[in-house]
Amino acid sequence: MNPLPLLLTLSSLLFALGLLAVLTRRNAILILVGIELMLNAANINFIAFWRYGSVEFDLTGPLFVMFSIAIAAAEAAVGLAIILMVFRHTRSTDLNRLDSLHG
Amino acid sequence: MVPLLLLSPLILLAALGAVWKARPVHAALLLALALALVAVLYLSVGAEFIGLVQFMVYVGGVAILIVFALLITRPGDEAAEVARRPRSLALGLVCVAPVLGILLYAVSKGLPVAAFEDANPKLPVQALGTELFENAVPAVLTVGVLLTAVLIGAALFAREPGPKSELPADR
Amino acid sequence: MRVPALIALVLGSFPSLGLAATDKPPLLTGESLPRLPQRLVEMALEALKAPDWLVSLASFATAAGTVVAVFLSAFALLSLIERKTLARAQNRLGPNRAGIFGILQPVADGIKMLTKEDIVPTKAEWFLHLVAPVMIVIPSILALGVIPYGREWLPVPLELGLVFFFATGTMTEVAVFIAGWASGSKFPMLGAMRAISQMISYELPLIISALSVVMLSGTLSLADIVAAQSGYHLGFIPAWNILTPWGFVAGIIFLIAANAESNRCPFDLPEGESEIVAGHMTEYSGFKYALFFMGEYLGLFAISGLGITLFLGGWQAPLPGLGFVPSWFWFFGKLAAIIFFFLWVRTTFPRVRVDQLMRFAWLCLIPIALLTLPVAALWHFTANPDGSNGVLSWLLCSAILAVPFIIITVIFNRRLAPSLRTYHYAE
Amino acid sequence: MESPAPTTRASSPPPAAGWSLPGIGLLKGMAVTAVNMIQSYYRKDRMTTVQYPEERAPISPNFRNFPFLVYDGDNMAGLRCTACSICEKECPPQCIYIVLDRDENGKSLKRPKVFDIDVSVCMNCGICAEVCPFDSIYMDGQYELATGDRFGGLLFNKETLARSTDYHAQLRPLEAAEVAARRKAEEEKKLAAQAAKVAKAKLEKEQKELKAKEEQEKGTGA
Repeated sequence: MNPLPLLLTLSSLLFALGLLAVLTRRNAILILVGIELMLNAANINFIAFWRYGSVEFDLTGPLFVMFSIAIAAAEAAVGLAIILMVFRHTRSTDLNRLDSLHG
Repeated sequence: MVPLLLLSPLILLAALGAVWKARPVHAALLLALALALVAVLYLSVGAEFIGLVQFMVYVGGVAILIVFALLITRPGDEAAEVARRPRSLALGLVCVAPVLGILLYAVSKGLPVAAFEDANPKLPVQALGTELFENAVPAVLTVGVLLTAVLIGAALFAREPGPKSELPADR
Repeated sequence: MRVPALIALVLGSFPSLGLAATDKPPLLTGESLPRLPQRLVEMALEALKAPDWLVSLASFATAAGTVVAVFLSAFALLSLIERKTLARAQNRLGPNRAGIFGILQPVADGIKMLTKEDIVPTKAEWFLHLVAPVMIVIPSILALGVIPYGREWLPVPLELGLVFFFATGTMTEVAVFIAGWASGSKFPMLGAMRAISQMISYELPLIISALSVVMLSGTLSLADIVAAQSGYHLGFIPAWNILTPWGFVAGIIFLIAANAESNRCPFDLPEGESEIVAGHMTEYSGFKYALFFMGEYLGLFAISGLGITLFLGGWQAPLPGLGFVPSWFWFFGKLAAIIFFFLWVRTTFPRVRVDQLMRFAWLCLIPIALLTLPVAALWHFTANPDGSNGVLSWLLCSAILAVPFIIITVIFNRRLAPSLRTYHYAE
Repeated sequence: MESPAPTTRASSPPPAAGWSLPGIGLLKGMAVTAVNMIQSYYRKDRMTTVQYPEERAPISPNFRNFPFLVYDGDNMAGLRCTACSICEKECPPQCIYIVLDRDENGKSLKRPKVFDIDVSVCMNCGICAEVCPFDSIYMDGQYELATGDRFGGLLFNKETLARSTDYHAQLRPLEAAEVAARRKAEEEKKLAAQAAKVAKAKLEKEQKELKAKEEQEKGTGA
């Protein structure tokens, strides 16, 4: 049996969980947690299609994952730096309180 | 196949915990666990280099960064988080369900028909390196520039502002 | 599905672990002595007509057990030697009561640790509090598994040995954080914060200095890196990486970063006794506390072993014509020398401040480590066709690497020269 | 990154002139520890450690620890203490407990029936030794007092506290000699005074007798 459907289902569920976290959490840092989960779901897809896909001797999947990991690290660093900056101004990481541009 | 069957529920449980736990540090640690299990998944499907890099970057880097940020900032009110969970969860599920439905429908319907059992059983690291530094050089250089910019930018962002440039807090 | 087959399947799906021992060395030579237990177990099981998966599993377990046993005894010995050496440097005698020369002191310490009460603070999260010490030990043992100790003695021949080593090292950070946070007390938390920031900062120079070796060896496998350092220049100078300009600088950076990475003096801020009781270990007692120490010392062995593999030629003999000595003897000789150097450093230097620690890593070690990468490339491209390097190449590489040293000297003498400090509250 | 202007005092030496390489100080420090390490194996004067239970460092004559009682002669009968209770009253942590010994008529025998010191309370101040007018209580040099019984074992009674004058002389020769000389002088003075008194009484008696005789003779004569 080909494990591809299993891996794809796993990544779909992981993506859904990440999305749920992004939508329901108020803490900005925990929203980053959700984003990391969604990125990983995408990475699993890349690896799954590379490993069990239909193209032999191809490295596109792992290459994309490498770049994705590098960019995810950059994204986490910048995101957390911004959150720290915001925290320094408002003493809170609750996104619902960041409404000073609300008009 | 067997490791995948064993790992998938574990990954999902850890991710569920990361989404569900009200205490932020627990959520972050469960995220680290989920990412580490994904790394093990990569190891088990033969992409060892990717798995080890995933472990180094996500568990050693991103998860620790998140945990650190959680410690520096003030945690929110856990009780309030739990109290408003039913409402937010219902709303979130309403939004997530269609997405998940579409994804699962696509998985069930759109699989490539002529899938190989083992297209690429093992990741050749040498070939990956050659690919990276011969065909994908522009991308590598771009990522390098990006990471350098991020390093400097994050350092500047997170720097403690001097006593004069302190802006008045708006609350 | 039956359980044994399941185990075999799970283990077999990690192809790089190389479970099946392919080579069969002769039983009783000095070279293959450390593999004797493994071979004996294999032979016994084969004589009993055991299934293949059981043979390979048992062989693997015995190989791992040998390494763990060797390094646990080395840990016990080091805990005594460290106390004796420190005592001698401070003109004391050191432990000398338990057994002759205090040789039974580790046993006594072990019994004491084992029989102590295991206290879990009320505010601690008991599960994470329990997990942390175990998580500290595991990566150190995993890392010890991929180091080539001798020509015949490499417990797990991993193709990506170096990446594996650093990947396991990151687990320590998570464990330290869990230990600090789960204790539910402020000193462990502060200690964990210090430890993590220090480990992340010093991991960068550690990895970058190892990268130059990877660049010139063209492999991530530790066994191949050792093989690349075989041979002798001019017939007697070993072709180790430390004896090249870039390798010398990278080796020193690696040494400093390894010292900081294993939280040893003068970089022992995370557990500085006089500042924060015992850092992340404050709320631990009994055997859990002993596990922290074990993890720390096993990590020290692992990282020293990696340094030897990368820069000091691994198990290669220091002079030609010494081939009759088993190769693992040279490895452990070098390990003892490095560990003694760490002890010497520990007994000499006072602890640095946190800001000094960070500034040293980010403004001094990382730029110089980055400089070794292009210099290593230059070394590679100015080499003669036979692989050796001419005088010009030596001079050029040394000159480039001397630049940061000159800059540091100027800064040291001009700006950072300690202007006489006056302590306003001292009078 | 200019460091703030150093506020050097006039007396402090000027900064060392000339250039030095970074790291030289580190190497110097390591040389110092190496010399220490090596010399500790063959230089006796470096190793001042004393192997405690087998050998002991000599204690200073001024070392003082918990108090003890002195007796003259060979046994407890010569205890100098008169149970005057001055030390009991002066003791800051009040660790001394004294009961005066009396005979069946209730008359003071000028010796203690009970003399207890709780050394777990005693703070080694030495005030009792300072105030004692009878040279009876002194500070001890004994420091191995560990006991398994933390209540009874640390409550010293008259018998455990008593030491001979020889012990005192051995422990603190100077002080003991001075005390002995003073006591001897006092004793002699007392003896002399007694002798004088006796002589005086004898003289008076003789005179009285003489007088009586004279009167008798007078009476008979009359």
